[in-house]
Amino acid sequence: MNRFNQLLTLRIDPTRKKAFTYLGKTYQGAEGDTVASALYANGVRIFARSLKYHRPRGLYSLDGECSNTCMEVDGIPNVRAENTLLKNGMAVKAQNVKGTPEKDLLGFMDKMSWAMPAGFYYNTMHKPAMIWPIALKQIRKVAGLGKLAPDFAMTGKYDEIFPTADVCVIGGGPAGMSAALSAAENGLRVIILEARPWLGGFFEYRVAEYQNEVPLYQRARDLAKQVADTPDIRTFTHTAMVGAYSNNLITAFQIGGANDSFDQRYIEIRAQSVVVATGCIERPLLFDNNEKPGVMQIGCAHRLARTYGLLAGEKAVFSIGHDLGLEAAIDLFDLGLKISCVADIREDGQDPGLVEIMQRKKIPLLRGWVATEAHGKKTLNKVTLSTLQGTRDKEFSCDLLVASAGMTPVTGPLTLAQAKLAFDNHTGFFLPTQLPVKMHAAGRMSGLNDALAIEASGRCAGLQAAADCGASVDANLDEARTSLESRPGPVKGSKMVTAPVKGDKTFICFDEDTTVKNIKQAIEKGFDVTELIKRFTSAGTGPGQGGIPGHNLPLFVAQYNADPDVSAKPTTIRPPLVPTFIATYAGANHDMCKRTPLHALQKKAGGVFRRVGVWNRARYFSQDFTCRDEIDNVRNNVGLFDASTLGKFKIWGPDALKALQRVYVSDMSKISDGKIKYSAMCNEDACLIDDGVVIKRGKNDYYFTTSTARAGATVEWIRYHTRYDGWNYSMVNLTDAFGVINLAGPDARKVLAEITDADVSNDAFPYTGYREFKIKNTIPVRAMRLGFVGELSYELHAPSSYMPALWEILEDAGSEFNIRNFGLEAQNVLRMERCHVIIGAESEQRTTLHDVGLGFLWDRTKTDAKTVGAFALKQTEKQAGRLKLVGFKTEDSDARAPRDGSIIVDTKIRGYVCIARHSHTLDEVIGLALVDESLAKIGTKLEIYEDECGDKRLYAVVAPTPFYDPEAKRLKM
Amino acid sequence: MENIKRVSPVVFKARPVKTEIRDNWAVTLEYDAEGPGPYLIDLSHRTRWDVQDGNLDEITPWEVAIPETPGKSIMEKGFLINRMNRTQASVWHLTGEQPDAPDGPAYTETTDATMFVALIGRKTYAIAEKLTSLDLANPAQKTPFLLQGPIAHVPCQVVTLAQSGEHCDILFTCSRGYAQSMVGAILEAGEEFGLRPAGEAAFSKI
Amino acid sequence: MFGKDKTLWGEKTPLKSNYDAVIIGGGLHGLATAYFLARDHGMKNVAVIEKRYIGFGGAGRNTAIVRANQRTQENIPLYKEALDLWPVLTKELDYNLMFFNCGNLNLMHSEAAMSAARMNVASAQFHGVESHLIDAKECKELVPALNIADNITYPIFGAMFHPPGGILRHDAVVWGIAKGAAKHGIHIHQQTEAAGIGVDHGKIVSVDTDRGKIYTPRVLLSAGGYSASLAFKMLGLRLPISVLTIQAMVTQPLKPLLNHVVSSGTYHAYANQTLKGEIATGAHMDPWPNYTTQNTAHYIKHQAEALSEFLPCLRGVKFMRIWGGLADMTPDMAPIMEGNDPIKGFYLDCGWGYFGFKSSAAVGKYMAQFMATANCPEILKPFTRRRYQEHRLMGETAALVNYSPDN
Amino acid sequence: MALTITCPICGKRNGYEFRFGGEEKGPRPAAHGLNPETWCDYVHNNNCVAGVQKEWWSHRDGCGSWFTIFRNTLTNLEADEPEERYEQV
Repeated sequence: MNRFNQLLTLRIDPTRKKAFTYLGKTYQGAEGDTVASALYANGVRIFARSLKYHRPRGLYSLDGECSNTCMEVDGIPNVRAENTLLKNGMAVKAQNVKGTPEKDLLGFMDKMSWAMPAGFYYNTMHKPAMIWPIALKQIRKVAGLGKLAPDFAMTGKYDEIFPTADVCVIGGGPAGMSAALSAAENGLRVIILEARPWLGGFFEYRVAEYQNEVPLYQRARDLAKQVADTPDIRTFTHTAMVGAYSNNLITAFQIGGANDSFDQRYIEIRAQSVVVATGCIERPLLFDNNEKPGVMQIGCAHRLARTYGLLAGEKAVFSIGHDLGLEAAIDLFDLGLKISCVADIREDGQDPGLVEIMQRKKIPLLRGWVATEAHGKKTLNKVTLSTLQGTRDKEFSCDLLVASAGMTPVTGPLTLAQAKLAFDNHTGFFLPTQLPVKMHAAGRMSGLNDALAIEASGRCAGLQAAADCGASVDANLDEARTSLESRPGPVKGSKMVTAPVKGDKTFICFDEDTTVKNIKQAIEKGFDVTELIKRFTSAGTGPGQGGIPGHNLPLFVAQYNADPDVSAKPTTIRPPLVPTFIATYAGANHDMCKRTPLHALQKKAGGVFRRVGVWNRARYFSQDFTCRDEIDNVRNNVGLFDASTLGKFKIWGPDALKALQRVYVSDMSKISDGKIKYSAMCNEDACLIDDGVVIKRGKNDYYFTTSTARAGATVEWIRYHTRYDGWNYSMVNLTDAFGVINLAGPDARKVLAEITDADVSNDAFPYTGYREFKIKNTIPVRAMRLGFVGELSYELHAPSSYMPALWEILEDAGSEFNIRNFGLEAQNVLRMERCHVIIGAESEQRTTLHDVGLGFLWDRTKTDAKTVGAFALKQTEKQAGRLKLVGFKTEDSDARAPRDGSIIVDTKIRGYVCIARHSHTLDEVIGLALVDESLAKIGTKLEIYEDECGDKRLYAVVAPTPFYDPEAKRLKM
Repeated sequence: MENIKRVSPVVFKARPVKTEIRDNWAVTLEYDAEGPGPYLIDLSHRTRWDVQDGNLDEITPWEVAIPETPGKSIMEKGFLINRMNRTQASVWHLTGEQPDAPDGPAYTETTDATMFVALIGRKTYAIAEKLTSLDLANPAQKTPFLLQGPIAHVPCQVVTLAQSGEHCDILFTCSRGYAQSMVGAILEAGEEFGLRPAGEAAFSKI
Repeated sequence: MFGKDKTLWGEKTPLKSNYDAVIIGGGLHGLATAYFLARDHGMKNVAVIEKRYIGFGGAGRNTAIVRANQRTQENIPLYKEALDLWPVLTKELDYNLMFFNCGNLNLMHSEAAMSAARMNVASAQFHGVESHLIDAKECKELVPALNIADNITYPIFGAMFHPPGGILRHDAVVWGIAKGAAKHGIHIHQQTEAAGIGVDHGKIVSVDTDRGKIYTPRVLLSAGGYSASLAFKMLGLRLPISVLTIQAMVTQPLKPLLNHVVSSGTYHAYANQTLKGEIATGAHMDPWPNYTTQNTAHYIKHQAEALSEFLPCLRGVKFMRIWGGLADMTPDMAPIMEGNDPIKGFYLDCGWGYFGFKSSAAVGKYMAQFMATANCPEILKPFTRRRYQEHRLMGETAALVNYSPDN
Repeated sequence: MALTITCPICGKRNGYEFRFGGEEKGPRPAAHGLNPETWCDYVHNNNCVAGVQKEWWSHRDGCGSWFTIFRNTLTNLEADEPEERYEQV
């Protein structure tokens, strides 16, 4: 096919070829081509088959309002060929066809459409019930468009940016550029977003005169140059705006060019003020077979020629309702298109200048006429035109029908920002009744068509936006308003809703194959709201969303209901305004996690890591996940455990104690010097939410620890619960400032004694003691004698930067005692043998402090403290029917341990196993369970029901706790 | 004991060519092939304090007045002091000899609580906007200024030291545990702009 | 089937001044209760009043996942019964609810999560509900698109697999039950707003609407996300509820790719493929109360990040539409159903969060029984709001819920 | 939506930097004289106003302050203090 290669408006470079494959054959396109324009240039007219009826579909618009040209490109389904730039080597396939788009074996479906009225599925295939699963399989198979392989891997780089702007302009046409320039003149940071790869919009492809013999396309380029030369304007082309949220958060995605580091990137803009200058698309003309390949919109035919150098057909008929149709007819005629007839819906009101040129060029014009049917087996070969009332008709053979009912404003960005729409009788548009705060509309959206008016409206909007940012713009704004008022205002829109047809094959939504007849059926069923009609008929729910039916559906509903005021509303537009890859939204997706100061050392030591909340922690130190060796070594020698993730805080000041009293259940005034105090925090339902130790380091100066999970919320929690009190205290989160090593095992003291001059004998540093000293005279440590794992142990808190050194010193000193690492799972078993609770493992939302047996921590006398949870602690103290934490053993020590999470039953569920293991240390099966109070007595037999156990049960007996070292001798040795 | 070292949470893959031991810290002064910038510089060894008091106005760390308004910073005598809120400020020691530890209950040393990096040179704002929606280059703000907010979803204290055109010098701290993730995210974001790790010497130049 | 179209839920009827019961809210719970009042208890003089149109709220905004693998024995039987009711209703209503019995996989991302899931699975099995704990490899066999590698943020350890679950066509359920209710003579009044509830001597006497007063001895408040606000506005009744916006979205339609519902609590995401071929996905709630149903840039991005990790092939699919609905959350993620406390004749069915769809059929049946007999059915007794006063939270969620300031 | 919250320290910021802290209900009541119903009402119950309410927020990812604002739950926008507020009936 011959292409124009000299037009000044071209955006392709015909001299630079790009090869691609389609249906297994290699074709050539030009640089700048979209996939669709390249296919069109190679004679392809049928791009796909429709969803339901497998009707042939072709190029209709160039802006992707429908899925007609959705294709598979390089394995990616549903790619919009009409606005995807062609790249060398692309592999293009058609979708939703059995065979080829030309010869689709499922083409017969079109003949079945009579049998599938709106809501067809709801009323069929469920009787008898057995046929539904079979039908469902078939429905699934025929539904859906593209195919995606489960192992598909998206290639390319996806990035993201979060810029801030004073003014964000959506739309890089003449109005948008004018707005951006006006705003930038006020020294503001401006961002302009344009969906096409270039600025220029409505002017960019047109040769009509702007003024003083300058053509519109030249004006577009002049404006674009001004924009490029303005440093305060940041331009994003090939960037589709997809979301607008309150407070002017705008999202968009950009397709990367040859010099960009990304394939696509997500853009999230925070702007003070926004100008929406998105212009118009065309309102589809409703007539029979209105989506047959060969039927296309004005802009499509016009831009195919002017931008891509392609005449869309040889012989054309136009059925239009806007002067742009006349302008296009004249221009395309000049470029060599034969035009049999131009039917204009409007009886009058055409631009006399354009009418005169048409007369001069002998292009026949029928006023008050419209297309009623497109003919042709697969592609167009004939058109029937008739008067608006359908009283007379004429037929023309042709291979191109340029069809358009008029314009429809792209109000999506405004409605996303919660603007409400109402019908405007003059333009026939649904326009915002009120603009959202700090949002302004400019350009054609209001119905303007005059070039200078469009620019003036852009300047007005840009200045208003500047004023939102505090600029003083009054004088300029007056001038811009005057110049806007001096030009022609909004154009009167064509009133026609549908051509005079029955509508059986008149498609109001292409993507879902919804016809005008289907809409009537829905209304008759009682679905009188457009939103419900949309749901019932699926109109507007396909890949193009409301692009095709958005304007026509409410118009049709109003007409059908004889509602002259058009109170029907368009259905809600939802983001993304342009379908957007999940890869693009995901962007960079950095994995942000925390590592302890000992991460590298533990990794080297063979640690198997797990994500625990925000942290990466070593769970095992061998592939033996029972951790037998790790456990044995703690029990018999000495082990090292990285507890750096514990929350650590400093709280001080005159009212620090009051704050502690508020959140801790114990009486925190009773902390002895050199001692740790173990306590807990509850929520208002007495549920245990945290436990840890508190140390008093000086007057009004405390250091305390929390569980790993609570570290992030602790400051917030304490401040929250004291927010009315006006207390004077300070807090610093030192969680990351200190690493923690738990040195545990009978030989722990020997190891410690080797590396410090401090007296660490049992007398000088007894159980529950707290000391501060230096390791090797250098590393300052805060040392606590605790016993979480049930052995003599020291929790050493040291500055994080010293932790690797401290670890190596300990390993070195401990080597003669067989010191080794132990991980989270070993700790889990060790502490279970001692029956120390882990919050979240032995407690849940229903579990109070009393339920886990820690009620003794609660001090009931400090009522003045208004301790969080105290009221509920009192109320639940003796409450019957709660789940209580118990220890259990199996009767037979050779029995298998029940799996964690098994349930305890009789005729009902009575609780569950929190943890159970075969304890190597004790050589018996032990565990902890939350059980109904009635089963909590020592000696009670528990019936354990495991998943997949069938009729089999495991049995255990409630046993005294702790299991290991009940007299706590080892802790205190 | 001389071989007891303090280590930064930030580890770059680049090869150090000039290092020194300072107060037990292993400090890299220069890396191999640092290039022309922009640079990412680890300053985690630089001493930092949290200052909190009900009467912050009466406290003058090393005789520098803490800025009155939250969000303002001041750079004086080698210290960068950032007013965080009514009762709190952070003090970052940037240049010169290690100062004496301050006296009084208001001070808590937080050097080890955070990682501390500088992002300096051209296009640093372009790098930063890939990681945060905070307006680090707000022309309406007088440098140096402090923002407390998320970078790559991690809460940070960020100070814009200076900005002009494409150049922007940014300092920030976040919880120490995030150091490797954070540095990884920054280097990835900066790759297209030629961002490379640099030693402390590159920071001393600005 | 091809005959002249009849309206689905009756001709528009005038609002009468007397009904035996008035149901506020034309969502699934209200419609189902009306249907069962008529079907099981012969109460046909019943009005359902709906401010917008039926299915406007949660009924039309959820992604229609049904399952019965709840956590506690109070909840499992209720959801099981609801699950069993769908085929029955399809037949009874003569309306294809399009139940796609694809089964649900609830992914687990740690050893601890696997243990927690085992408790759910064992509880389900004990109640005769099919549910299994499967490992990562088995997950991959069921859902080949899953990424079970360990190089993602939260590697997959396994899943709770619940074969009886699946998805329905939510609109079909709304329209089908409305059709059934109307057939029994129930009046469905759309575009009718409840403005007040009349109480006299501790008894319900009337409901004020913008179309006039209705005298009635019984009122059910089942207005989904709006219930708590209405309870306070009309009766001064404060409830332990936070109303949050929950979002969902769909991709462009694809040929069959996901044959099961896949969900992950850790990633805050679920995904399933609708019969139309779209991948429906969602889950996130903004943790602050609002009635906007607005969606957020934050969430669609988060969702893309999550899916990119555990269903990476979806990176090549495009999001097409995102929307929001309201979830009225209670502190224990279990609903509030009660009646005659303290106002005689006042019934309350709310706090369903995002579980309202799955439970609707069974709840309608039992709330109808409650309203018709004034006796609370055994199965509903645990759901009174009085449980919060006694600190007996229900345990539907093991973890503390984090949208409340108290945790 | 893009919720923004105006922190008294840091100014107007992205709402996701903050943590919602509940409806304003007044200071903690003293336990003395409370019964389970009134305590539950303070702790768990909400007005759930569809309109403007006074509520607590904390700038979690920023300065950490707790503060109150007025916000319209129908628009998610911050609002001025309303002249009349719902009071418990």
